[in-house]
Amino acid sequence: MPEQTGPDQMGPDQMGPQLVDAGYGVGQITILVGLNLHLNERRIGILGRNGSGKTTLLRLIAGLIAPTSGRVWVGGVDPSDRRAMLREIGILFQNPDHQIIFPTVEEELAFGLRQQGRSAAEAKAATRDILAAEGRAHWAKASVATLSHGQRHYLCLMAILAMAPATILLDEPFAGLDLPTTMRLARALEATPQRLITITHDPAMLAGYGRVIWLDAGRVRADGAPDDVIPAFRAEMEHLGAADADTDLTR
Amino acid sequence: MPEQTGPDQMGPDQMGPQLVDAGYGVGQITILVGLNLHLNERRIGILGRNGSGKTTLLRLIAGLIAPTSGRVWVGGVDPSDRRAMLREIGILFQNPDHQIIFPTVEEELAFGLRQQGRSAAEAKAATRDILAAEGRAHWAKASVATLSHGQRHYLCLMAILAMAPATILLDEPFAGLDLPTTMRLARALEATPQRLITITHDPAMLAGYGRVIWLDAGRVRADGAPDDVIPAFRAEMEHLGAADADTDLTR
Amino acid sequence: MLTLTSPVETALHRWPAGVKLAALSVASVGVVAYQMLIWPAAVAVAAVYLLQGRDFARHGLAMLRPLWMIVVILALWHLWTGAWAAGALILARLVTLVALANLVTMTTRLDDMLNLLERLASPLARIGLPPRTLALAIALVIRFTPVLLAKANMLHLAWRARSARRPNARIVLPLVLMALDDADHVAEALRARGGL
Amino acid sequence: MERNLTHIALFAALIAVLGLVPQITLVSGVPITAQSLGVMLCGTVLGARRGALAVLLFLVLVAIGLPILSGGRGGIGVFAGPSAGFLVGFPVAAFVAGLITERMPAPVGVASLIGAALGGIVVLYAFGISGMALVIGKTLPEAALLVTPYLIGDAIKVGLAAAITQGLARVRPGSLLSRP
Ligand SMILES: Nc1ncnc2c1ncn2[C@@H]1O[C@H](COP(=O)(O)OP(=O)(O)OP(=O)(O)O)[C@@H](O)[C@H]1O
Ligand SMILES: Nc1ncnc2c1ncn2[C@@H]1O[C@H](COP(=O)(O)OP(=O)(O)OP(=O)(O)O)[C@@H](O)[C@H]1O
Ligand SMILES: O=C(O)CCCC[C@@H]1SC[C@@H]2NC(=O)N[C@@H]21
Ligand SMILES: [Mg+2]
Ligand SMILES: [Mg+2]
Repeated sequence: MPEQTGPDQMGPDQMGPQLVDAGYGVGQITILVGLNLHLNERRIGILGRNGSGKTTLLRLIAGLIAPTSGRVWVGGVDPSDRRAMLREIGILFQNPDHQIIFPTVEEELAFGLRQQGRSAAEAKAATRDILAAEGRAHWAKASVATLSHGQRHYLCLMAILAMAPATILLDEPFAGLDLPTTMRLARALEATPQRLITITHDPAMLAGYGRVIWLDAGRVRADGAPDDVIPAFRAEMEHLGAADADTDLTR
Repeated sequence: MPEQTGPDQMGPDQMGPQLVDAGYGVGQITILVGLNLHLNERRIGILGRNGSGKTTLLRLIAGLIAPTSGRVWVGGVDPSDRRAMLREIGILFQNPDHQIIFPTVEEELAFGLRQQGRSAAEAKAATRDILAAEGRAHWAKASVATLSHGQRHYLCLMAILAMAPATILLDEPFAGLDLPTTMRLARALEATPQRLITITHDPAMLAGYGRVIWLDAGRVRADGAPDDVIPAFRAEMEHLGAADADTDLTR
Repeated sequence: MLTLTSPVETALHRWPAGVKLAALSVASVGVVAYQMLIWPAAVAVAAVYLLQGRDFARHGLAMLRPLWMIVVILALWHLWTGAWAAGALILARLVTLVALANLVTMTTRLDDMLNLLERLASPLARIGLPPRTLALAIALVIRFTPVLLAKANMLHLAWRARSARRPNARIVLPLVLMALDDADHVAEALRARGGL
Repeated sequence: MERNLTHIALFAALIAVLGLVPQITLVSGVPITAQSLGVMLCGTVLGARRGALAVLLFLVLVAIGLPILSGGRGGIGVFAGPSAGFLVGFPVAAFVAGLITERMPAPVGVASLIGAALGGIVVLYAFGISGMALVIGKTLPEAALLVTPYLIGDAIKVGLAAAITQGLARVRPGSLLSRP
């Protein structure tokens, strides 16, 4: 576990997600094994191959699935207490279609705010402000089905940021977004005071991060400062990419 | 229109998709306007912002939607002739969930082959070969719902490549794939003799392409050799990304 | 989704939904219990429709159109058996009751209906159904209906992208699976944002 | 909990969507509709309790004025019309279909076939015939005569419901809430 101090670490009152010996499996298949992670840094990146268990780890942290062995806490809250978790954690799903619940942009944005206990009028006003701030006021009444893939992805991000949870889990936040949107969003994310835990296939995205975890077949393969983990990860990926078939795949 | 010769251009017998004054709209909204494109090069890239109409253009070319004005042909075939179109065109959807029909990997792969007139036994054998060649023989009976996002995306690509149509339309083929898989796939795609028309947000992917089209709000903003189009595109995107809100957005 | 509320604004639109529903219940029970009320009620209902203007009355008539066949059949039946008076009463009762109920539907906006429903259902909170859950359930149905259609279209598109034939029976199971997967995803999305 | 809710809402929506399959109205004033297939599926896939709740939710939406019955009908008036008995019987039919699918110690295809037939035909017709007899002032045998034409279609729907339920059990057993 990296023991750092400095601007990247939040105070001890801002404890992040904690996994103790946590594992997850479905039937005979084990997907995650024996994870011991104290995720207290402000910026944490997660790298790993397709199917290595990154999304599953995020769902575990968000309390959307329960560990089949070991335990998970978030800021001292048990993840099965969904209401309390709202303050603690927000998650951006990998596939926007899996995240969007309501038929119009406005309803989608307002829902999370209502869940946090704000009144309908407040939620509506906040929704309008968010859209206006992003130059997308004309989206309010739009049907989500008519938005393009990237536009839907962006909507999901706005919905999470609006709820301002202490930790934000991002599952490939920039996949499918165009360059200007990516740049703006990266700036916005950089500026957020909250803890970010970001899954990506692009190590370059993790510049300025305090910690990087490399998942491999459901286990932690490396965990530490970006300068240590990323070069090793890159080298291995390029080595694998140069070979001709996935003889290494077990799943 | 770029008039090139050389290894990048196929013979005249291999005419690609042709759009004549083609447009597409839904109700009051126009999504594509007055496109005149002869897509004959072997490698064509399409760039553009979120919502610029890239996916809609691909669907038009694939004959999945009909133009609301103008005409579209593919290799001399009218896209409404579905049988002939199967030989001409295959499309990789942007979202794997929009492409996958069947519950298991095997059924999904076999479907297209059966539709091309192969027998059930042939399709089954071919499916097994494809999976084995990719080192993923153990996927055959797997339920698609248990695959990770990247794995599903990869499955979709295999399904299209197996059908070997003359032109393959790729809507962000590498989004969500890990580096080794991307590298292998890029090599495999580079080697395919077929025409590829690729949508991407990452201009670097278009190295070695013969032609790049930049779509902007449903119109062709630039069309030509990569060395001409990509720098201009990049400059504009970075310029937009530096500004603070999407004041330029009309949709 | 469009509703069956009449776009022609009438005074009845401004009545509280609860009052209209109570009046409907009383009137319906009365007409069913006392035969002699049938004709006066029929005349009264017709008058109410006509008083709201021509457009509204025509809209009301359109809402009764699904009944025309049974009305004709019943009429013929009673003409044939000779029990004319009894037949007329039965027909008048059927049409009056339906028209009366339609009147409430046509003059009550969805919002007002939902508010009334929420109040009527509030006692259910004690057996584990809070009004918010019911409201969310209704919102979800309204969401799923177009989404199911869109998914069916999407699946159709996916099929056509790789097949020259029209979708056959094999597509039914994938459609159901897709819908169920969607329900799972929405369930997870709900949990991710605070759950029920 | 959330999963129960979304599945109930989904199946209510499924009944609504099946209402878009073109209907044919017979002389009895009751349409031949694919919606009764939706009711059977509610029971055989979701099970008794959730299935009945899904159908109830659908009926609530009908009552508050959404045009989701076949032919774009809805509102309170349909509960006074000739098909009122069927509408009232819908949730009971789903409940019975679900109960049999859940409890019958037989392969899921068989259990759901019998469940759909008993719930979606026997129970539903008992309600439908009684309702019609009341509304149009006829005797039960007379009303029963009027609903016989629906039997052929409903037999097909029973077969479909069982096939779909069995298919689900094969490829995604976790989704079959009636047989956990
Ligand atoms: N319900 C399930 N049953 C069986 N296996 C599953 C199930 N869910 C996930 N898996 C498997 O667990 C592994 C991890 O999946 P996960 O979605 O966490 O991968 P990931 O690291 O997010 O991959 P990607 O980069 O492609 O998104 C995959 O191999 C997947 O096939
Ligand atoms: N059915 C529809 N009704 C109204 N507008 C639509 C519809 N379908 C697409 N659009 C709009 O058309 C535009 C183009 O959509 P399209 O999916 O082609 O974009 P794209 O270039 O592929 O974007 P992305 O990079 O995000 O995938 C978008 O602004 C979208 O909102
Ligand atoms: O739409 C309505 O008003 C209710 C329709 C009830 C139709 C019943 S269900 C059983 C039988 N089978 C049919 O196809 N129609 C009737
Ligand atoms: Mg993932
Ligand atoms: Mg797109």
